[in-house]
Amino acid sequence: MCLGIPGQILDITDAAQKLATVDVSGVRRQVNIACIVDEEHPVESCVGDWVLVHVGFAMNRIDPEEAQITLDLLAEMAEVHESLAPI
Amino acid sequence: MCLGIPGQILDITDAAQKLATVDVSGVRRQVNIACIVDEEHPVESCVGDWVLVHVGFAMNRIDPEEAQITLDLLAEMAEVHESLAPI
Amino acid sequence: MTLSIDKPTSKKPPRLRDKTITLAHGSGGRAMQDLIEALFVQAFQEGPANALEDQARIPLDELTAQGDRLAFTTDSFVVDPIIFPGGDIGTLAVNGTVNDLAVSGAIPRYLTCAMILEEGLPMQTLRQVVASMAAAAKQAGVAIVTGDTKVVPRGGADKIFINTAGIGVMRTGVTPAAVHIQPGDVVLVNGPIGNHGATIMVARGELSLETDLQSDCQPLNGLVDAIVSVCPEVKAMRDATRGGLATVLNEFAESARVGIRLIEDQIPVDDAVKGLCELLGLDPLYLANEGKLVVVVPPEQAEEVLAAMRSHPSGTQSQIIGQVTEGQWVSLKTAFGTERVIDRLVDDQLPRIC
Amino acid sequence: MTLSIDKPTSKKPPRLRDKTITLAHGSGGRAMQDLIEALFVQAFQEGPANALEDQARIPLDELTAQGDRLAFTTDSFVVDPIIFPGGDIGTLAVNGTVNDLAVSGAIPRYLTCAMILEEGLPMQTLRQVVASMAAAAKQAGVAIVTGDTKVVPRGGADKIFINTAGIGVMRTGVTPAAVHIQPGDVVLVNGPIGNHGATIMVARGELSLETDLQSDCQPLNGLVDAIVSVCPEVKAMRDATRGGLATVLNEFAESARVGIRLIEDQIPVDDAVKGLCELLGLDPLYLANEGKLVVVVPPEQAEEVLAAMRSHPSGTQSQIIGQVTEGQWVSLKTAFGTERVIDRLVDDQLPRIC
Amino acid sequence: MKYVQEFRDPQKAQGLLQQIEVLGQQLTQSRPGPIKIMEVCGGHTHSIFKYGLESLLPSTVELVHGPGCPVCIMPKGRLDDAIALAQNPNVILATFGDVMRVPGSKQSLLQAKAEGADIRMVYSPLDALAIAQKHPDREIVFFAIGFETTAPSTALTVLQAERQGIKNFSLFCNHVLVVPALEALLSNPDLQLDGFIGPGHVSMVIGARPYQVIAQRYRKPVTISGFEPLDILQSLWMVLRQLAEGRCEVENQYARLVQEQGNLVALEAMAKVFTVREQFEWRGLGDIPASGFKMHPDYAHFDAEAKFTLPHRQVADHKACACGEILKGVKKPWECKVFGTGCTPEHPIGACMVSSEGACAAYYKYGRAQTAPELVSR
Amino acid sequence: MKYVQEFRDPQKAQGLLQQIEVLGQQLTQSRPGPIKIMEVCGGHTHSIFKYGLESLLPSTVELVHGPGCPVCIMPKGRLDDAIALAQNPNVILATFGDVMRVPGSKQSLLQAKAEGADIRMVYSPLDALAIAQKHPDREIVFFAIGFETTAPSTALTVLQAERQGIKNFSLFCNHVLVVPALEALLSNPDLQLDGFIGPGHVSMVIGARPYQVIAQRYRKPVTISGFEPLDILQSLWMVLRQLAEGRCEVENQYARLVQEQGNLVALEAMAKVFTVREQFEWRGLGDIPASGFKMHPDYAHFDAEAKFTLPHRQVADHKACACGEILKGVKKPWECKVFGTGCTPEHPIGACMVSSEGACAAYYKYGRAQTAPELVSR
Ligand code: SF4
Ligand code: SF4
Ligand SMILES: [Mg+2]
Ligand SMILES: [Mg+2]
Ligand SMILES: [Mg+2]
Ligand SMILES: [Mg+2]
Ligand SMILES: [Mg+2]
Ligand SMILES: [Mg+2]
Ligand SMILES: [Mg+2]
Ligand SMILES: [Mg+2]
Ligand SMILES: [Mg+2]
Ligand SMILES: [Mg+2]
Repeated sequence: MCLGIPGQILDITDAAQKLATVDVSGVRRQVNIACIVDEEHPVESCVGDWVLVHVGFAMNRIDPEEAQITLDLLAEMAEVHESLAPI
Repeated sequence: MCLGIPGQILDITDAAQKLATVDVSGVRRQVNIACIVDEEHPVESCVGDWVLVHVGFAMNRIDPEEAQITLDLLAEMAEVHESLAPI
Repeated sequence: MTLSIDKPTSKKPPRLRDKTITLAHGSGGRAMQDLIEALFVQAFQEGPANALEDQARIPLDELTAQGDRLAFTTDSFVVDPIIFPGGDIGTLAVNGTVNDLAVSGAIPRYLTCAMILEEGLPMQTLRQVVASMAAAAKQAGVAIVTGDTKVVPRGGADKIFINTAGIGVMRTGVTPAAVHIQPGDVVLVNGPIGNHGATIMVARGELSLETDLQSDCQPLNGLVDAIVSVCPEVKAMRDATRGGLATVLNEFAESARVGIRLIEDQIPVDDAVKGLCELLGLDPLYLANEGKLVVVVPPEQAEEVLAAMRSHPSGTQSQIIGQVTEGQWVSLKTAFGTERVIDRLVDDQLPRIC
Repeated sequence: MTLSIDKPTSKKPPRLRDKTITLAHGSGGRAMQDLIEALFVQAFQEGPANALEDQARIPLDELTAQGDRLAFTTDSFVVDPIIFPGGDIGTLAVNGTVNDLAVSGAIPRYLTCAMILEEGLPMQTLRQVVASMAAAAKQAGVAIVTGDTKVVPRGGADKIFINTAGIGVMRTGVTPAAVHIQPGDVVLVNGPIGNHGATIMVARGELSLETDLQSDCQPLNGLVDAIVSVCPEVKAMRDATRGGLATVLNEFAESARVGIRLIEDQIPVDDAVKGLCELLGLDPLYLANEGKLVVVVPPEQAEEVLAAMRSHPSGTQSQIIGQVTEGQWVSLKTAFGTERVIDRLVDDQLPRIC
Repeated sequence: MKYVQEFRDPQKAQGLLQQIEVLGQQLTQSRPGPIKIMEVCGGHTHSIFKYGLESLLPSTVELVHGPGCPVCIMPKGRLDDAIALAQNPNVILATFGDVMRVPGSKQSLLQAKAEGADIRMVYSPLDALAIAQKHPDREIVFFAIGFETTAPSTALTVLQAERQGIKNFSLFCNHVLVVPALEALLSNPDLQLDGFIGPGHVSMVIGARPYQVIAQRYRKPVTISGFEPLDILQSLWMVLRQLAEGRCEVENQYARLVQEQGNLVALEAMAKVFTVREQFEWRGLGDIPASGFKMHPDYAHFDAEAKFTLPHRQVADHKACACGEILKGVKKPWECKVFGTGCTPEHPIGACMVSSEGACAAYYKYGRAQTAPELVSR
Repeated sequence: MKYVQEFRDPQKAQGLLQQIEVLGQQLTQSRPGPIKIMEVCGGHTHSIFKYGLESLLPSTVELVHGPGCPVCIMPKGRLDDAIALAQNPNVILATFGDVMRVPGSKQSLLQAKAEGADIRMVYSPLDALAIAQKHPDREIVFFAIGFETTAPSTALTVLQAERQGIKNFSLFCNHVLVVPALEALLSNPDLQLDGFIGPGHVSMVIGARPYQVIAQRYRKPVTISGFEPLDILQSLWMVLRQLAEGRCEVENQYARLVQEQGNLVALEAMAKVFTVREQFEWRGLGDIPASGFKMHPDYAHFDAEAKFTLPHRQVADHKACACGEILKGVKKPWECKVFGTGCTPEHPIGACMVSSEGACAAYYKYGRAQTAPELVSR
């Protein structure tokens, strides 16, 4: 359920209404960014952020560090596997 | 102005509303016959009458005798003409 | 995607369970394929055996055996109502294109069938129209060999529109064309005019009129065969559809730079068509026909052509209706003995009432 | 009434004063004739010189000089919106039919143009569409030789529908058909898929999306020439329109009773098409194309055909995308190294969101 | 067709034509120019052209085509009002086909319809009422046009709406009256007419009496006429005979349909539902006193002019247009500078080119080959 | 595509697959049958089929496709209600494409649309609100479906409508909740599951905490997972590892998007606009307590169930349909008697055949060739 896709915020189109343009691999749409705005992240600061887009809303910010940790772990597991594989 | 065409009343479709079917050379339509109904001509008596049809109303009854008088006069004038024409 | 209709398939056709047409039937997916196989392929299977390709394929030597030129034509059909006394949009779609081929002197051979359907169309209506097309094609001796189906959202079209394109083979030596018309030539028509136009006007129901009229919709290729066989020199033929007899004759006069003089008394018009015209202030010369042919022949062959036409079932009420003259006008010798111009109309005739 | 579009006329065309299409333009009367002469005849005058008849007439020996069979096809175009990035309904109407002829191995020659117009259509829109058709016909080297114009009341159609039927000559000895496909044959496509379908979805505006995508609409007959010249034995070709690449391959598999195995990594898809598909839960394999060709060739000729395709401007991004197998399924070797079935859809893909 | 075919028999015309020739010669012996008889009614104009009657007449007798086409004389401003009504999204405007092509100041009803206005063509005002019953959520306005022939049908329809309690129906009333228009013409010093062929169907409603003013005050003979070719020729002959005999009377050629007193039911219905306007604008002729109907105050709730706000702008006629002079019989259509060039049935400038009962359209359609081929570029 | 492509790299799967194989073997040594892990979410089911992940797994590990497709579990009665709303001539029903083909008791929304109902597909509830602003004379009802991922968007849209004073907009609220459904499954004695792959996007809203009940009360390990193939394989491995280590915890594979506490703005919006229903009917599963949202009384003026009269009929599922058992993981699609014969995507009997996230549709579309070719007539 709940198709979500990462996109990057290009610009703020309406700060009061918390509306921004998001880009998903060359497809642009106006989305509501209310869910990712808080004291630490004022509207203007969101430009450039990667978010998860769902039904016209940016539902959460993607944490690049956590993503990297996951990828590193997978790379490590793959390497271990490589080294174990029969030559 | 005021295209009118002779038609014959086929039947009464609604005596209260004074509606009848009229036939114009094989084309039938419901018409209002209020204008041709009076004490002398109650609704039912109108069946078979020839009337002048205009915008869905029977506007007047056609007088067969008057029609004949006109035609007779024309025939007479044509005859006189014939008899005068060079042989 | 286009499917050639005459798929040589041994498997049994899918069952069509849908009661109405939905957008799925135009999607290119399985619903569309099922519709095509269950309905169109079944109805039109008379054609030559082609593979399931996007086009029909016809050996050229089969065509060259019948003549030396190809006639190629198209018409879209948007009649409202789609079903009317004497036919339906399917009958029209086949006969209209058969006739456009026939009047060129061609032997009509192959037709396409492209349907634009409105979402929500009852499947039963489509079945009826397709059956009419199949029957009309059989009667005219043509094969419907390829087609196309589109479905547009409700409100995006009015029930069904059909386009048919057709090809036929023009007999060597027979080249009717308006430019060949010369002063002295004789003009014939194959029967009473205006019945189709009058029928449709009444069938729309807006005028609350009733008649026993029927559309004259019929294929004319058989009649053309009869004409051409006695008169291969036939100058021009045209089916008098939209715009009626008057429009065809004006097109002829304009192309050949001649005049045409009609005799009102000789133009056959059925009583109910006359009645409708009187009631609404219309002129039957401009009413549409779907099975009427205007033929122009050299004067010395007029009687023989008339006889040939009258002995064909589609021409029993044929008449010589006028003659080609010098000049530039189509004119009418009225029943009252006077003369008037029969011009082209700008537009459809509107009822003239008050 | 149908007017052959290529009227040899010395008189100057009438001036079109109307700003919008009215029912008069479909009446068969002077308003219609003026429209046809001022717009269609002017735009499409490239055709052979025929008289003002209801059908085009084409010498058969001109056709037999090019091949031995006629290819005959039709498609109606109902795209919404009628004007979109990369083309309009006119461009589509010409290229669609050119392509259906070309993929049979035919040399596309003559097209019809039948328009159904909605009352109230701006004349300027019609002019633009007609100009696009003329330009597309010129680019593809075909002549639009006959046509038809109908006007339906406002609300009775959606702006413009166009039907084109086409004939072409099939080169002797070249007979691509799905039934010829055999296990081992190689499948190619001439570039990235889904651009047309994605463009139209975005252009409708309902999803409030924006991209720089353009329709891939283009004539493919030149590319087919290039393919056929190096590989007259080409097994099958088809343009992947409604239903997309997946549907064509399923049709192939079904006709030839074979399987087809695609390699996901080798199927070209533009980034924005990928983005749209991820956003809406769509599969680019089912998106429509209007300038994409699927070709199946014997394995030993695959590289040569690929090279020929890549050196043609319409095929610079061509790819070998898979191979024909025994079996009955179209399947995909995913980028993840697994295999899955690529079935036909019932219907158009709908956005899958929640 | 009974009562039609008999009156189209060319054999019977010969005697009439000969008499017309004799009378024409006799009447023009002592004066310059032909005898000019105006057929008032557009229906007559239509028949005259359809049957080519002018070609049968001697040069001593000329027909002048009068203002009796209710479509031709409809001013642009009223058409603009009708279009404005139709453009109201809640309104369905119903009207006769006749008026659909008449150009208003910017467009015709047909063009407004093409651009989205909901306009329905009907055969009868009763059909408009039926639309109102079918669409209770919409306002149906019947654009009522026509002379006294048509006005009773509209009136009877309103009375029926009243009886049935139909509230979403109203009239945009543009009915016009024949005699006041003739009086306006006759008061014009330019006018040189010798007599009138009177409108048969109007007279079937109003009777023969109202024309007495023409015969008595303006000293012009009138013959009320039917619409078939023999009717018209006979009426023409009757007018000429009056002239020859020095009489100025109202005669009735159309006795099969027209009675002295008219149709009482029709007259009563009109009297109930309508009242005479102080003045009404006629295209080409300007304001004419007491020449049209408006809704009677008792029926104000059926008056579209009361129910809706209308632009009510007066719009000048095109300055090249000679419609007014043609309607007065002062000019022939081909004497208009733009006839057949700037003004054609395709792109009419004046209303006379629109209705096939308009003199310009009739000449364009039926008369050109004979009368003025050199004026018309094909 | 950043954050997508990296997680689809097949090279990186090799280590995971090997670990899964090792763990699967280890875990099944001392018990009959494979380890059964349910992916709750339809999005996961879709990915599993799209990437063919099942074919990569050892026979010791089996995926069970759970009830996490909001379309598949929508009961017929609720669809009938939505169709009834759409058939109201003054209503425009807006909804996501997902639900358009689902069969109600008589027809689907797509069929109702073909027969004239005004139904618009939208990408966002905000687009439905825009339709309401564009058509002030119509009532726009948003047919709101989806789990906690989607519910905040709907709630935020209602809050915006409230701010903007839009009165012709309402919700037909059918939002459902994941954890109550899982609890209902887990209380079923039939069920034989060893662990869960938790829904990543729902968790992005509600956080990881609500799954504690599963781990603690029902003693099943849970791993919240992303949707790319590597995410799913990693999560599967994480669940197996918990099993192997005898742990029952809620782990989070999708840390790049899911935080322990969820999204506070989203949670607050839902809490304002919605309130939990006493129970909600799930197709195939029956009534589940506290498993759906209805409108909060403060927002009753946006509640289509209050604004309109609805049939509200409960409609039994087709008796041949094994959807319920499939959603519970008790049966595989091809074990349904009508799979691929009476029930196809063309003519679906059960909802699992409609949505491409439904297990039956997914098997039909992607899985047949491998799993059950003999069951399907072509
Ligand atoms: S020709 Fe046209 S402009 Fe001239 S008077 Fe007649 S209607 Fe008016
Ligand atoms: S195959 Fe159809 S009927 Fe059977 S369980 Fe699946 S959805 Fe239900
Ligand atoms: Mg194709
Ligand atoms: Mg085609
Ligand atoms: Mg097609
Ligand atoms: Mg035709
Ligand atoms: Mg024709
Ligand atoms: Mg044609
Ligand atoms: Mg045509
Ligand atoms: Mg095509
Ligand atoms: Mg209106
Ligand atoms: Mg509705």
